[in-house]
Amino acid sequence: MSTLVAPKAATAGTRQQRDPLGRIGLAAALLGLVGLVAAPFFVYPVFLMSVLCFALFACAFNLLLGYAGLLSFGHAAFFGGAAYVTAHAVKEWGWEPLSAILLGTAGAAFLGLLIGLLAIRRQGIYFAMITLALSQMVAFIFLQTPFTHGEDGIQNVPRGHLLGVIDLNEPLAMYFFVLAIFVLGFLAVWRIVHSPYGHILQAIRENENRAVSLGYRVDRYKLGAFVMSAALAGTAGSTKALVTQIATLTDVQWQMSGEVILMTLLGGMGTMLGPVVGAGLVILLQNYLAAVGFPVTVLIGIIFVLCVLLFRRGIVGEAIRLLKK
Amino acid sequence: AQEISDDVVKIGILNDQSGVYADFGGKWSVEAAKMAVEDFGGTVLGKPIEIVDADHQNKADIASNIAREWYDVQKVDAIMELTTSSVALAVQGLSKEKGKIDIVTGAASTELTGKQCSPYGFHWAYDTHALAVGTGGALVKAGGDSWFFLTADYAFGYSLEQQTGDFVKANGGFVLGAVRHPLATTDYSSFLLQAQASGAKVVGFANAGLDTANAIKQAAEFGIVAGGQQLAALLFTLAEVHGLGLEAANGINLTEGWYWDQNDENRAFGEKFFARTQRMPNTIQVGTYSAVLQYLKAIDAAKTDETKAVAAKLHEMPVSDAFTKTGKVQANGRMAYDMYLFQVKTPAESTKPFDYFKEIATVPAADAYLSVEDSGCDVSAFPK
Amino acid sequence: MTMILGIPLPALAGQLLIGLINGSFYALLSLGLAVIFGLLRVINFAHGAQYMLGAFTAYLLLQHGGIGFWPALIVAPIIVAVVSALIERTMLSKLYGLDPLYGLLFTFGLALILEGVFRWQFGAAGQPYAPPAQLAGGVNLGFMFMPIYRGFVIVASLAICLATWFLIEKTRLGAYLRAATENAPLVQAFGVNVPLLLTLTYALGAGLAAIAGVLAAPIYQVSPLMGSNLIIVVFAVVVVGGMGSIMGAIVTGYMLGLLEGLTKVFYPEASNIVIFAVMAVVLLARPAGLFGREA
Amino acid sequence: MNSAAPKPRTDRPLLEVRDLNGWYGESHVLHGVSLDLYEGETITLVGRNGAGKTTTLRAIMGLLSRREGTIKISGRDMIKVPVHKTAHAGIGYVPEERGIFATLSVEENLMLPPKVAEGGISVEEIYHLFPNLAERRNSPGTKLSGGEQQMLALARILRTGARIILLDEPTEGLAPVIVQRIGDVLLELKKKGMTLLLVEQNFRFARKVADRFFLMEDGHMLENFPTADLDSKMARLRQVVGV
Amino acid sequence: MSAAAASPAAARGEVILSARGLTKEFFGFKAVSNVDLDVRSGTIHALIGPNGAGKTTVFNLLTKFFAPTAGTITFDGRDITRTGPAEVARLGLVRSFQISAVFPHLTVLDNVRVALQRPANLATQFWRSNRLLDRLDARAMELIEAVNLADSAHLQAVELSYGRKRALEIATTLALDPPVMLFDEPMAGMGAEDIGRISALIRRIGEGRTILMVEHNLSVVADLCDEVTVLARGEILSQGSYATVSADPRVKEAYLGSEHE
Ligand SMILES: Nc1ncnc2c1ncn2[C@@H]1O[C@H](COP(=O)(O)OP(=O)(O)OP(=O)(O)O)[C@@H](O)[C@H]1O
Ligand SMILES: Nc1ncnc2c1ncn2[C@@H]1O[C@H](COP(=O)(O)OP(=O)(O)OP(=O)(O)O)[C@@H](O)[C@H]1O
Ligand SMILES: [Mg+2]
Ligand SMILES: [Mg+2]
Repeated sequence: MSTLVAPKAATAGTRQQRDPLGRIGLAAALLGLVGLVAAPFFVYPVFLMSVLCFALFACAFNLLLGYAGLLSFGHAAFFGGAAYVTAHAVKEWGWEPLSAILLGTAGAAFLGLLIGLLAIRRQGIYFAMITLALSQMVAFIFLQTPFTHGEDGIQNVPRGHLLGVIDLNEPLAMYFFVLAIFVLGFLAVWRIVHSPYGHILQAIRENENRAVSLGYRVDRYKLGAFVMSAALAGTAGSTKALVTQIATLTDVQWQMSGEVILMTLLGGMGTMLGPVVGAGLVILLQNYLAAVGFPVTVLIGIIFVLCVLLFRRGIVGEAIRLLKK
Repeated sequence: AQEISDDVVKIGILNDQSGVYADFGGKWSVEAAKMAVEDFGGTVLGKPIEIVDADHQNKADIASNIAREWYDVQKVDAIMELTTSSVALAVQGLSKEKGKIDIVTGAASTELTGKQCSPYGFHWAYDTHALAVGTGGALVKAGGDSWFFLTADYAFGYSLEQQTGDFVKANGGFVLGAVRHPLATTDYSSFLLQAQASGAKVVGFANAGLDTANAIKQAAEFGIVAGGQQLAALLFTLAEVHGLGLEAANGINLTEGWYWDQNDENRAFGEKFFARTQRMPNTIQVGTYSAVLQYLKAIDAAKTDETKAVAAKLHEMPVSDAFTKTGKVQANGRMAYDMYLFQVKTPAESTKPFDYFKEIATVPAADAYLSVEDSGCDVSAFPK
Repeated sequence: MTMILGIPLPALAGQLLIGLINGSFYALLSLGLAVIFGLLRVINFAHGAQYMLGAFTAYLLLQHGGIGFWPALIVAPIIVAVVSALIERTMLSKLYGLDPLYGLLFTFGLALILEGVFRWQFGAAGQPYAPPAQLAGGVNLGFMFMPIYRGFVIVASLAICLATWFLIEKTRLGAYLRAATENAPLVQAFGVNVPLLLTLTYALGAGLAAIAGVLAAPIYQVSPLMGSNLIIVVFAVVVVGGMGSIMGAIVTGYMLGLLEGLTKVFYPEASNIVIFAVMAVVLLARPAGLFGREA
Repeated sequence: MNSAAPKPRTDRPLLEVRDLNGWYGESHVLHGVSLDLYEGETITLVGRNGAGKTTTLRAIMGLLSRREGTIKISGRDMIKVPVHKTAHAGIGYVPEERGIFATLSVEENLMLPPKVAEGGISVEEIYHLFPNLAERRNSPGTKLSGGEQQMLALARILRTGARIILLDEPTEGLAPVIVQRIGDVLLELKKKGMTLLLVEQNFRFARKVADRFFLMEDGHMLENFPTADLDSKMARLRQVVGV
Repeated sequence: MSAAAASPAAARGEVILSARGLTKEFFGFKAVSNVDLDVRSGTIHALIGPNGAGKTTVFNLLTKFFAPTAGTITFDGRDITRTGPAEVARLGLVRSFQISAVFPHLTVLDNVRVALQRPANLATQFWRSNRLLDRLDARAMELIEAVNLADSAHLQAVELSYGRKRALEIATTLALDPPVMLFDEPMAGMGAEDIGRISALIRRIGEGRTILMVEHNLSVVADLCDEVTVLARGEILSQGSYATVSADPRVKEAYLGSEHE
């Protein structure tokens, strides 16, 4: 009861590559990738790009929740903070887009270090609340700082030329740029989760005291995971700033932290593909339900309720369970 | 040659339909837009007219995604309403880039026709400057010469406070102080006590929506008006007075561009709208009606829906419809027209449903809006 | 005139009193949340919606049934409690024993639905609700004008808080509840009807939120949005007080109300994050909150 | 005691388990377990770690997600009875992991289980039996040492007046003096006509209190025999339990 | 055992772990008061005493899971009174828990591998594949067989019965191969068969290592331990060989009871 994480979530099998489920997962990922490469020719690219950004955000968040067992309720600070930094660097300082994204990522990692140092000293719900509190303060600072332009946000952020050559105003160029970032981020998460370090993270999540008694300095492991997750969330936010060409307060407020939790749970926490599917679904709902004339929030609410009652492990989690049978 | 792209004129109404600003325009604006299409005759240059709408949930990125998709995939020709400034600025920026027309009726920021103006962007209905002139300027003349502001700690709050304060001072009044509250505060009693203690003759609410409604309700509770101070709500509409009830709202001063009980023509329009929606429209909703109608008239006049031609017509044609008889579009895209300072009636003065306002003063178009020179919009950069 | 930090003393007294009144709402709301969290381990995100529901039920009772404030103060919370009990029985109860995240997600979805439906039906600007005639008007306390109704709110909330605290900390029923939180199957094996107990608890928590809602209706606009921003602040109050501590939630509610009141005078922009700042400091210094038992 | 080992009986058992099957989620753990327990009798389940002893007790209490078979108390079928009504048939359970509540004080823990029948031991008697508990009555339950928690778990069931008590390894982790005291307490209870179902690894202790032994292996009940036969069964026991 | 223990400086027979004036109070309740304890290198040392005597608390103090209210602790010549729990484990002082502490949703094999990772320097690499860990499998299986869990190696730890979880915990502790091990009631909940097996195992690993254990099973204590310390009400009651201690009338009264032969 005291842990914040569904027990069965992540037994990210150390031998996953060898078991049939691992192979199905790999096949699904490859198929997904092929789909993503082909998608912009059929689906509206800007929509796809938003999905990819949020999917990366959710993957980063899932690294922390699904594999390290830490529920952060403040990830918007990293996502939105990085979006502001990148938007400002591109728009006001005329930075090249890739370096601006790296700057945003670095900023988020630094913020993650600061918040993480304080937060990892606590566990469970207290951890969630500290991250919430600190991210609220970050949001307040962003509200008060002039460079963010209050609720108007940083508008009309230019996409610029990648490395000074590739024109990112070309939708397809931008799309493949975003896809590349997403794939790299996804692989990074995958590598971290399926590494010796990831194995220790899981052990810490399972029984922190025992891990300590075995000589692991658990705080450092948790901090490491926190900073990596923050950095990747930052990458996602920075990329989003270029995709939608705006950075606003919505990106740093707690509702955004809530949204990423929902995406992750909806897709299936502790699974690699879950956050991607969850993010896709939420963004799809927000954008396409906007025009049905029925309150979007009600529909989203109904979906969450049904999901929790019927597909508790999330969409991908349930699929895995069915396959295991 | 008469020419309509894709053989249909599609107008998108993008606004908040479920959030804090849902009462400003919301789904009722969509209804108003449909009325405009009907009043225009249902077709333009022989081609059908279609209204699409979406709820942007007050998120600029969702709004801009929808707008992009509308332009790129759905072949929408123009987007209107655009509640809240972050959304309006984002979509106007996008429309400019895509060479499309947008007409803002739902946002207040003067930036839209100032630094961030667009050759194809238009601002109907109201803006912070007009509200400031109306409420600030006219009230001072009526004797309310010392002010205290309750301001939302947001950009629109600041500009409302600052612009109103300027008019107060310009008309010989004083600003005694201001307190800035976070957005979505529910309890205003502390701020109201501060306002009371300041001894100002007028307490100005430089906030919006539910925030203003709560502040006004509590002002009544703490006997602010009974204590001799006047209330001025800088951004407040009929819909919200309706929600608040006259018991709490009476005596408030506010500026609007349109009121249903002003004359026969307005009454007729109001009645027609009421029959469809069970409520009387406010400035924003009628503004959207007017924007749609004027856009169709411009297409008709330009004999095409090509952006530059239509924008040119919009700039040059006067506006005269159910919304206003005095409208002129400035070079920066601002539609300037006469606005009015109203005071909310007491329950005793109100004789019928939605009978809420009495007119205090007219704010002439020339005063209400910033001139092109003062607006900060570089019109010389517009393509000819 | 005596001045403290540049504020005249009487004005300060007024501000403190106002802070206390707001604290009453925090106390009532955090109490219900603490009951539900402490005993069900459910982070009840629908708490704000249940508060709103309380206010709206009172409003609708008046509009359509002509039922006034006093009866509504009893009837509306009961209606909300019954509805919540049904929701608990049919849906929420399926999630016990799972990770608390699922309860959170479920109640979050519930809140979205409830608020969305009301917003759709009633718009965002809200509806008026007048204070009961007996409590209309105000008295001049010398340093401030005090609406009588607000005085009533302080008294009512104190009474309700103490009664709830007694029920949970000092009665056998409370002991069952606390034990069931830790190990429901075992308590059930002892012969206690735990599912029923949990349903009653949820209903109690929701009822408390609804009472707060009815009490708030004459002060704030009865609006679908009235609860949505509150929940997160109130949750912070519960955490600062110490999760699972009923007394902690009550005392902290009042204290943070006061503190927020003072912030509104000295640094108003920060008045809605001061509680988070306090929370961060408290949790770092005292992990289990001010009144929490250290695990 | 042992000399009074019962002859084959013809009366109806107080607790009768027939062909009980039990599952944890998907895994089938109990395979057709049967046992009977007569009024005033004490029996002990023995078997290797993982044989299914605990699971048998949990199944009787209704704490498994899925169980099938027959469980009768005084002839009344309990399979369909909801969990919270089981105890009211006069049955009490002392779980293996003790189940002391951290948020309740020692005294609250003690007072927690509702009385299911008259004739339970009074609180004073309990404090007399277990002075450690009296001393620490106001501390949070889980701040007791392991052994103290075990005493508390037993004591609180004695209060309820249950006629049948299921005890899962009650001497685990207890000091020899306490084991001795618990043995005495159980003998005392037997004298009062209490019926006990014990799971125990400590043979020395079990032999002192039990009338019959039931042997389990891999979720099956192998056989049962009276305590008097214990010595002659030693070879068999060594094979199944490895004594 | 294959891997050699990191050999501490203290030679066999010298004091390797010692506490002076060790005291722990919980809100005014003295659980441990003024305990002086010396554990000699290469011995198996038992800590026994009635329930609630403070044995587990002493363990928690020695391994730094609790900070002492007063007193000092020295390990292998160095003062560890202020050192953190993970540091102490890294120095080679490793414990097991009285209430089982396994990683419930990892398999038995993975449980043991977690312990093996740190000594093998395979714990912080987040950029490498976890296939690297496969090389720990042989050693892990060896340990798992030693505690008779081979048939459950691929079960999740939650699915084990109580007694088998205890066995897993011992295997995990052994995996670190530390010079000093603290076992809190290793035999509790185990069947007769396993008691014999684990006793033998402890005796075997006791060669060349130091072991401090809490145990209520006196035949095990009598059989295994070189030195016995009896704790009662937080204080040391008696100390010496099992024979000496068990003959002490105070120990008989407080702990052994009248029936003890
Ligand atoms: N929660 C669980 N999920 C899955 N399997 C379980 C669970 N608990 C126990 N088992 C399995 O059920 C079987 C019987 O376990 P049980 O706890 O009844 O054994 P036991 O005889 O009480 O052993 P011990 O003496 O070690 O307590 C074992 O094989 C065990 O692995
Ligand atoms: N965290 C704590 N807070 C308060 N009291 C505690 C705490 N931990 C232990 N105690 C008390 O200190 C005393 C010693 O406990 P400890 O667990 O060390 O006993 P023990 O000798 O290990 O007993 P056992 O053999 O039963 O395990 C007990 O009375 C216990 O209630
Ligand atoms: Mg067992
Ligand atoms: Mg102990």
